[in-house]
Amino acid sequence: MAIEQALQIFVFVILTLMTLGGGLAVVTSRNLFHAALSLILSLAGVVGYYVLLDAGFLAIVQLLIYIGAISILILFSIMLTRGLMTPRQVQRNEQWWIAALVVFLTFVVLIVALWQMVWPIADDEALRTPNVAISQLGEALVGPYAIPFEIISVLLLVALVGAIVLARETENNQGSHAEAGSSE
Amino acid sequence: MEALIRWLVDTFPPLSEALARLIVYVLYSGVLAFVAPVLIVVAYTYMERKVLARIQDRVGPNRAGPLGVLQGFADAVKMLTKEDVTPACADRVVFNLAPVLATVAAILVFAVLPVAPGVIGADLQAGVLYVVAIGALGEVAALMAGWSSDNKFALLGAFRAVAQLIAYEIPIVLAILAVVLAAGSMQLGAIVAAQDIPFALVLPVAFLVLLVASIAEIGRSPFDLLEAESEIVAGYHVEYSGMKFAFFFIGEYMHLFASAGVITTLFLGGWRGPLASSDSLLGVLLGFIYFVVKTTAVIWIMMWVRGTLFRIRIDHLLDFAWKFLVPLGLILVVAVAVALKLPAVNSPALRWIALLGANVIAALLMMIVISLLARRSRSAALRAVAGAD
Amino acid sequence: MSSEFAFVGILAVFATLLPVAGLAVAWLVRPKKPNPIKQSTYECGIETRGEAWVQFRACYYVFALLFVVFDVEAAFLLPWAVAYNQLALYAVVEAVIFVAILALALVYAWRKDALRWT
Amino acid sequence: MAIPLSWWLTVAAALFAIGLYGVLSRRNAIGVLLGIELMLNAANINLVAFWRFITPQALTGQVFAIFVIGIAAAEAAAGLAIIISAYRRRRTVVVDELDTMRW
Repeated sequence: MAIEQALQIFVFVILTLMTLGGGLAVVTSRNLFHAALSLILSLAGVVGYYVLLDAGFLAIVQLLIYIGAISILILFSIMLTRGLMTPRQVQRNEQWWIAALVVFLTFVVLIVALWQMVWPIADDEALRTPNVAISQLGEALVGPYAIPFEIISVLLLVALVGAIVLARETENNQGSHAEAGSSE
Repeated sequence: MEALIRWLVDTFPPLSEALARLIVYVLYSGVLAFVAPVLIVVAYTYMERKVLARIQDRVGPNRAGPLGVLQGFADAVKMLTKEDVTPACADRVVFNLAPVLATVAAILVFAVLPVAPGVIGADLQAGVLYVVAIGALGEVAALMAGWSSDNKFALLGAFRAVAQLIAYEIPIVLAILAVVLAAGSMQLGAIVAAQDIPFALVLPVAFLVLLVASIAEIGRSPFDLLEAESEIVAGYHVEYSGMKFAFFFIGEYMHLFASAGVITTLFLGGWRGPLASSDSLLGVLLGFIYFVVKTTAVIWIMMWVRGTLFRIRIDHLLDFAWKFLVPLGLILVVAVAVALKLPAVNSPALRWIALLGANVIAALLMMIVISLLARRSRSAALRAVAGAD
Repeated sequence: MSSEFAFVGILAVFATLLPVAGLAVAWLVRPKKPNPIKQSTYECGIETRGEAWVQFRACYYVFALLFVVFDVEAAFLLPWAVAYNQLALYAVVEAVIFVAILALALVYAWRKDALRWT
Repeated sequence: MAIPLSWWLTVAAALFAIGLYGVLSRRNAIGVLLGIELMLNAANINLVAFWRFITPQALTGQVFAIFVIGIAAAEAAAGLAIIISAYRRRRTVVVDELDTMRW
């Protein structure tokens, strides 16, 4: 049991290095493509966190949607907005040090608050048997959470329609001019 | 696996259960990560060359070893001793990471494949979702390779590859959804157990969708636009040479075997067959043989398709995914869901018939929609021609 | 941490070792004779003009977008499919509405010709 | 559970702070979006950690986390579409220069 606990802590430390290190690279990297790849690393760390927290299904959903879909979308958009890639311009704005200060203060406040708080931790029996059945998750999605479930699909529809309108509008405005530089 | 762990604990009393489990896991993942890639790449590259040679009326490899069976090893030595050329402008870290990621992604799929009765690395609750999700890592690897090479063709190849991979991932998910509906579980072990009749017979439409989409997903002809030699040199790995290229190649063949294995598991009953069972060693071996034979049959079909069909155009490729396979998959999922909830379906036999009926109805519906659309676009085209006159 | 994921973790480590070891061995045995011509970009044989960052068309983005939408749909529908046998009829209706709304997204993209490769 | 709840919350707070810094300091709109993704993930870690430690028998935490992931997908899709549209019209994705809506 002690070995297993030590192993969990070891894995946790590695995942934390991945997540926070990747996160730092995301916000500091000058090359946006590297920033996006670091985001993938960071998200992979979060996948590991979910596994450690016994949320296996969620870990795989994170892998599927965040790493598989959202980051691909981000990499695509970085490649589509190329102008910013070539000049090695400064990626920080002038108020970055104010931002750093604000962020540091926020972090300190959060840490102080959460270490002082006494959390109503569940009893041992409940902790040992978390509810991880996917079928129950499925029942919950169409049962008590039916309305958010439908709203998500409407939200996705609206996002898609909006995005297509935006993408098409610019294409019509610029006509063949924008396509002149295209590669195919 | 579980039986082996129990046997270890019983035979060597000082071994605790956790330790025995660790030993078995390390051994099995060692086999999957080091032995399986070598065997699979050597065996299936040889098979592919021979099959293609036969289709094209050639002999194929016949120099290295008897009948050329050692060709794969000869290639390995060649790859290993080749000079590695990295473009001067390449982003070295990303450039080197891409082939590693491609290989890892292909090997990780094997973790959830039940290759024999009771032999499965991790029977995850969300097993099929895991298979789909791991596939996404390959897309990231393609984008990394294309971007870091600093080569127009590589970048173009990466874009095409990802556009194709993401387009065909959706039909795969929809076909899997139909299987999950029929089996009532996402665990691959449970899906195999649910196939008293192989799902290919009761869900033929889903099977065909998955087969076609898998061929596209592993980028084989006729969907090999991502490495169309005559158009974009070699796709996203143009700039790779030597061992780095070899790892893309290994990843490709691992991916081929993994995809065929997933198809076998989901639709052809996996390791199931006469006398295969987890009770005896013989039964386990027999199950493994059934699995390999079925998977090889699927791979053979893919090679046959490769040797027969020519490459299709990218707009046709994307149209086929988004305007045919995705709607078909959506109709299929709804049809299967409705069929399973029909009040008359109350016995296992009726369940199978209802599933088959749902498939037939979905295919017919799609055909009707397609022919209506085709008629409309034809008449629109005719009108346009008449207007031009 | 469940033992299944432990296996996936071990396999991931081993699977990384394979290419790393392979590349390391190749690094030891292969010849190294770089020169500027060899290391130039391999495109057409004539000298490369401009950077690799050519402008890509926005229709790639639309396809990626559709993919994201349907991927999310899959993540929501798979638990529903697992629980399907225990569900009452209303759950089927809900899921059909869910699929129909997403099919509407596909139909919209189709009607707006966003699916056409121009 | 070898790792106590407060560790998880600390890590999540750190990730949130990093994401916030990215949002506040990046000039590039896509960089800002990357920061937002980090913050959403930090929130998700919290949701799952609370579920695991406080209500492990309920489903709420996991269900919420899935909804957050779905919403993040919609947000990224719409946000990136706006950025691409802005880039094609103004040829820039620097946030300070996209100021037509200010007046």
